[in-house]
Amino acid sequence: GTVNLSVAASLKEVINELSDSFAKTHPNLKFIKNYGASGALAKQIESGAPADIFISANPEWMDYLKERKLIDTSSIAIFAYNTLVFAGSPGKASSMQELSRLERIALGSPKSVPAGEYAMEALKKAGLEKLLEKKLVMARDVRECLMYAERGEVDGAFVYKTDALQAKQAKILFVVPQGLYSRVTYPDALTAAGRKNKDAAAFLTYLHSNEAKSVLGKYGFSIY
Amino acid sequence: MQISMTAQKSFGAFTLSAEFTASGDRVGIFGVSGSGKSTLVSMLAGLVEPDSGEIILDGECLFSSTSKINLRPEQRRIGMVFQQHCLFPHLSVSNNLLYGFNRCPPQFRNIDFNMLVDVLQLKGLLDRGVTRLSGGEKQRVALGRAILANPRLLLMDEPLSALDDGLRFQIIPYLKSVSERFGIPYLFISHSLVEMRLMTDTALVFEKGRLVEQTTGEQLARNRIGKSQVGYINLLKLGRPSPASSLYSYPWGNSRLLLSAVSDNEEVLAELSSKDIILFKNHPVAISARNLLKCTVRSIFDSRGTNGIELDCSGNTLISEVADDAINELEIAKGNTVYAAVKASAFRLPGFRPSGKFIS
Amino acid sequence: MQISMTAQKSFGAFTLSAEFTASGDRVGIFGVSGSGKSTLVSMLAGLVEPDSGEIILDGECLFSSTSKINLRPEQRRIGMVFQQHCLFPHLSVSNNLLYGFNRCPPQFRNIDFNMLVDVLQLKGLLDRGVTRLSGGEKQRVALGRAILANPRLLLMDEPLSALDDGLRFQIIPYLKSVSERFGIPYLFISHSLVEMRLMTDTALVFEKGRLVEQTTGEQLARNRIGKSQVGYINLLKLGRPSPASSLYSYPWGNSRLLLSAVSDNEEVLAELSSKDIILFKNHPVAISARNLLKCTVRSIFDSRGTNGIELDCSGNTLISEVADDAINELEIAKGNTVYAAVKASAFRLPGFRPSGKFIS
Amino acid sequence: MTPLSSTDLDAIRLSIQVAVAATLLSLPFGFAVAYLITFVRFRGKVVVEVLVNLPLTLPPVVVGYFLLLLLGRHGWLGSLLDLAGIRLIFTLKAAVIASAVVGFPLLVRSLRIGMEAIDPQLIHASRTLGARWHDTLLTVILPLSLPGLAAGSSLMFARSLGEFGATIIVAGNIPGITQTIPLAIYDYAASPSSDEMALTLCLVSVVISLIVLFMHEIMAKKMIRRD
Amino acid sequence: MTPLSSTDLDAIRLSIQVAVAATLLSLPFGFAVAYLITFVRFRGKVVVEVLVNLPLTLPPVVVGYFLLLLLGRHGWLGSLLDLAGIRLIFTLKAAVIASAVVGFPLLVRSLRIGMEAIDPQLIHASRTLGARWHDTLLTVILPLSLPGLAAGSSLMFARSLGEFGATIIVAGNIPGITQTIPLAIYDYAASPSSDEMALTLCLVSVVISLIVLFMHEIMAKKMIRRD
Ligand SMILES: Nc1ncnc2c1ncn2[C@@H]1O[C@H](COP(=O)(O)OP(=O)(O)OP(=O)(O)O)[C@@H](O)[C@H]1O
Ligand SMILES: Nc1ncnc2c1ncn2[C@@H]1O[C@H](COP(=O)(O)OP(=O)(O)OP(=O)(O)O)[C@@H](O)[C@H]1O
Ligand code: MOO
Ligand SMILES: [Mg+2]
Ligand SMILES: [Mg+2]
Repeated sequence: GTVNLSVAASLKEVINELSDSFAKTHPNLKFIKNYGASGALAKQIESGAPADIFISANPEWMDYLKERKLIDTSSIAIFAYNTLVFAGSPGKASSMQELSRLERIALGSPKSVPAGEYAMEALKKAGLEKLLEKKLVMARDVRECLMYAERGEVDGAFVYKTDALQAKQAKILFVVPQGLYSRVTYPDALTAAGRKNKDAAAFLTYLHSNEAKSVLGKYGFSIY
Repeated sequence: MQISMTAQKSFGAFTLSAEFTASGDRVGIFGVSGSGKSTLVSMLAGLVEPDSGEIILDGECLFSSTSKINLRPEQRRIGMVFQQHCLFPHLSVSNNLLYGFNRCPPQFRNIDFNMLVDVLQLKGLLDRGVTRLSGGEKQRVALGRAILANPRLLLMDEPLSALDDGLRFQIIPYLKSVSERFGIPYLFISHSLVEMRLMTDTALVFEKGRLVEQTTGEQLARNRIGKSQVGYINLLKLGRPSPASSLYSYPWGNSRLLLSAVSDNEEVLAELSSKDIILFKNHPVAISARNLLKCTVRSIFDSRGTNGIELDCSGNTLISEVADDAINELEIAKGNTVYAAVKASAFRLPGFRPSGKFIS
Repeated sequence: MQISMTAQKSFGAFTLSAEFTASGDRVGIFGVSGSGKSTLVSMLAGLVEPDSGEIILDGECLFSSTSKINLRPEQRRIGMVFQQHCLFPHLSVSNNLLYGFNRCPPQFRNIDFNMLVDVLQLKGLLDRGVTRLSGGEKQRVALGRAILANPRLLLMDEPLSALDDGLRFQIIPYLKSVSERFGIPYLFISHSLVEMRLMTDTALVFEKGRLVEQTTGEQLARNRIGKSQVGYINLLKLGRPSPASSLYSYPWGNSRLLLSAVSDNEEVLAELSSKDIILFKNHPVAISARNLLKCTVRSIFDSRGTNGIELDCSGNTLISEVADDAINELEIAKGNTVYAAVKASAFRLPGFRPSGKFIS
Repeated sequence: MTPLSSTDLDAIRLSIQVAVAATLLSLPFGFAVAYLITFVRFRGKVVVEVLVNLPLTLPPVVVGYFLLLLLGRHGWLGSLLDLAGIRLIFTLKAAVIASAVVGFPLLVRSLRIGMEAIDPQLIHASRTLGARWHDTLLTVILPLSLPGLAAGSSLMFARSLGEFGATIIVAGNIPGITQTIPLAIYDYAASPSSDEMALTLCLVSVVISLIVLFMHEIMAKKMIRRD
Repeated sequence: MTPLSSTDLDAIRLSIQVAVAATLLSLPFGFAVAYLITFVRFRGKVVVEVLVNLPLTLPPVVVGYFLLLLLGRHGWLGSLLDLAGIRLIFTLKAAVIASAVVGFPLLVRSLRIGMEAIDPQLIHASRTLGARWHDTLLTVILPLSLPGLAAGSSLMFARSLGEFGATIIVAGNIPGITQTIPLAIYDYAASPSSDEMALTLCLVSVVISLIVLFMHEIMAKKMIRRD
């Protein structure tokens, strides 16, 4: 059979690895993978795009589909967690408070990028919002944030730990205290259409196996 | 053909009011530059919409502002030779020529392509793109294209202006024979009175957008005796010539004429200007003119400074132009006898191409 | 002006080889349609690059394939009246006219705009866009545009073909006077032998891309006696006329001539075709021709079927065309006396517009 | 330079397929619309102009969303197609439609510039020679618009090769099935380690579009005989 | 319909600024390049054509990325500008440049179609009347290319209004400073709750581009006097 995946782009490497190893034990199984922004994925599913499993980068879009009865509600679970970090050239800053010394800081556009929303939340809680207002550069996604930091266009960027680990130039300067922002969760679920797909259910189960958890760990995600 | 037009068209200060009824298959349109000739034929073809009025061709209404009739150009089957050629730049000469031919109903596709190409001297050019032609070549293609479509009326807007006389006088008889044979009436615009006399029977004279004169080609020319620098052109129907020493003797009605030019045709129409006929009271002696005709004065009509004398020469008609004084001196009066002298070289044979390849 | 050209240009099967040296300020180019006239002037103007050869104008090399010289058109200061007008469609009539004027060095901006507009009858059209002109109006704008630029050489490619005679014979004397006054030599292409006679001194005759004859305009016309249907045109310098009953008497050298046309000018050049002169051995009586001139035969030159007779009429020269037989009959021989009869209406005054607004 | 993987080769193939199909599909419509706007007077011309230019003004992503609404299972066109058993979303057909819609205004504009330059007297001439409007359209207007057509379709082709925003939304980003070159580039650019692959694909894209550009120019020059 | 917020109004203003500036900035360059390609024979014409068409073929994101490489603090142009104290990245100027680069091929193409339709005899005529090449350029070629220019610049303007991919990379998405309409739409569309605002902004964008389209068409018709 085939399993259609709609997965948030930031999970591309993880899911590629997991689907490959799952396919090894299920030789007749074919994965059709679609990576994109969570919102676009949700809209596509709503429009009837073939998807058996949906993994979102935030609960909001999962809820959106749930409300429209396009998700097998019973299958919703947390696939992984991520951590917000601040990455940049070494030595620029080592804590939230030192950010005020910087000239330019990149973060995902809070309205459209979950990572940016979390970063903004943290800045507000830390009382730095007004202070840094003129220094913030809103990027399209986490990847662009990191690219700015890598190329030195900004002094540093709020990104996920998983992204920061892939960086060449930029280093994680500090981890944003979890107290400053809500947890970054990646919910997964079978879609209404995927409910009857046995292979999809099997793969979803596999995604919560220990083998999967160790792969997640390898890429920097946390599982609890 | 019967055209009845009562159409107005204004461009700013200029207003063309075309109000006339014309019948006959060969109609000429005269007028100085800017008098509205091109606008008139464009309205007939359906390319320019009159502001108001009516156009009726052979009983069919082509345009009427009151009945809101306006036939589309392709419904009118009126062919047009444009003043500025308007060839299709993306087609070869032969595809331009055949454009209308291929679109006309099969029963009308009867004009001989090869003969047309021959007369227009386009043989070597058929595969050439029309953008790579000389000015005169373009004009000939435009003419051929319109003829091959065998329209029910052909409008020609100065179709011969870029051609040398040799070509021109080869094309004119061809045009006339095609028109007669296939029943294509035409409207012909030209600045040349000779072309007009040769090509048309009826003439409409426009001036500043208004019809000032409607007449036969014959009458038009007569009216212009004294006004024109060319004079009235007598057209003489001559038979097949026989050589006569260094000249050629042509039958003309009951008499014969000596001409210096030769023609191969069964019948030719020779031109003779009224200015080239000199009258004598008595038979002159030792005169260089090779033709001396004894004539009777049929009528005299005058116009400023000169007089037109209509002569009867053994049943043929000739018109000569004579000064006032000469009338008295020669005692020219209706019924009197005079001798008319004409040089052998004074005749002009249309379509005649002298051995020299180049002529005026 | 001195042009020396040895240039070749091939278009597929057609090859123009322009090899000649011409001097004089008024050069004509003859040739049937497609003989290479437009190509020739385009090479002179720098618009068509010759395949090989050399073009030298007044000692300056404009093009040379061996020395790799090829002056750009704007460096040549050679004006051109295009066969297809080529007006700037985005400019008004006056801006078209002034385009070259505004670009010529200030010291050369001396051609009177208003007079030009007057002669070309463009007054009411100055603000109009050139796409909204009649065919003849476009041609006049093209002519005016080139003249106003006051070029050092003016090339005119059939500049009068779309004009009526009235306009044509008003423009010709103007063109000649502008050329003389401002020292603008010109090359003139036309199919009309009369236009050529009036406009040019030297004539180059092309045929299928090759120069077949180079001659003076005078000689060209003489050579064509008998070949041409118009005949040789005598040009007579006449003085100011005085009325003589219904005609006008003009001084001509030591004698006088009676013409039916009147002119306002101090001096006019009248045309008289060699075919309009009839010769008598003895003085004829009661003849309608108003002019009888006693002449001496100066020389006889022949050409197929007709002969040119050069006559001395009280010091003036006239050429008459006569059939072979007449030579014997009238005993025409060098030194003999003959009488030449010419009708008052046989003369043609260039630039003369009869009271009727419309002429042939 | 890293060698191309099999999904890269797939992406190249798919991109060419999409660009060719989108261009060919649009040509007749583009020509018809350009003709209507240039030569025909009719009510609601404004509406047509608005619709044609819409995809240009809007960000491609938005165009993608609108297409998703239209062609999706609940969209008014999509639901009809669903009844006929046709599914467009997440297929290559959707990618073709996305490219066609985004490139359409470019095609129409180019054609219009070409058509407006046609001497109206030539159209008149064909009419007096008996050609009806559709005949004139095919034998005069079409051949004389070829330069505009060639320019427009090469613009369209190039634009299709670069189309990303609308495609990813209606066709998804499924390697081997709907992943075209831009989507593959997007994927590569996501991880800092595969920048080079992204560059390689960019190069491929540029080379393809250049080949097409030149082919078009040669075609256009051959097709019309002018000096 | 939800009323527009102040950042939305900012986005509208910024979008217009960017589109106008990008169009005006590109016009002289576009005209020069189109002229070179159409009328001048020179070595390396192919290279110019490649460069001009590049931004069309590549996904806008990639164009943005290249611009960042070029104009960024460490890019070879950016570092020079940095010395002169000029910073482009994350400013409205960068948005203008992004729009200009992405729309440039459209402008040049349109101009070329218009220029290629000019009768070469008219250029010849102006030369024989003493006009040097730059004179002919200004007094014959320019006015006769106006239809192409109007079409090209309205295409460019519309494209600028919709430009998203390249802009967001070089200019950032900073509300009130560099956030243009497409970026604002993107933000709205990304959250399920603000779909409507996205639609409103789309509408604004369409209306603006239509106004410009019609202005251009009227202009073009007035500027050339033809029947
Ligand atoms: N671009 C071209 N390609 C091929 N042949 C050409 C081209 N231009 C002109 N010719 C040919 O060259 C010959 C000379 O053309 P040209 O225009 O010089 O003639 P012309 O003497 O001016 O004739 P016309 O009196 O008809 O204007 C013609 O036979 C024409 O067909
Ligand atoms: N589109 C137009 N707008 C304004 N005036 C025009 C337009 N077309 C023609 N005219 C004017 O109308 C008059 C008649 O033009 P038309 O072309 O019918 O003249 P014509 O008799 O054919 O002259 P020609 O012998 O010079 O070709 C002219 O004075 C011309 O200037
Ligand atoms: O999965 Mo995303 O790329 O942050 O929406
Ligand atoms: Mg006319
Ligand atoms: Mg010519």
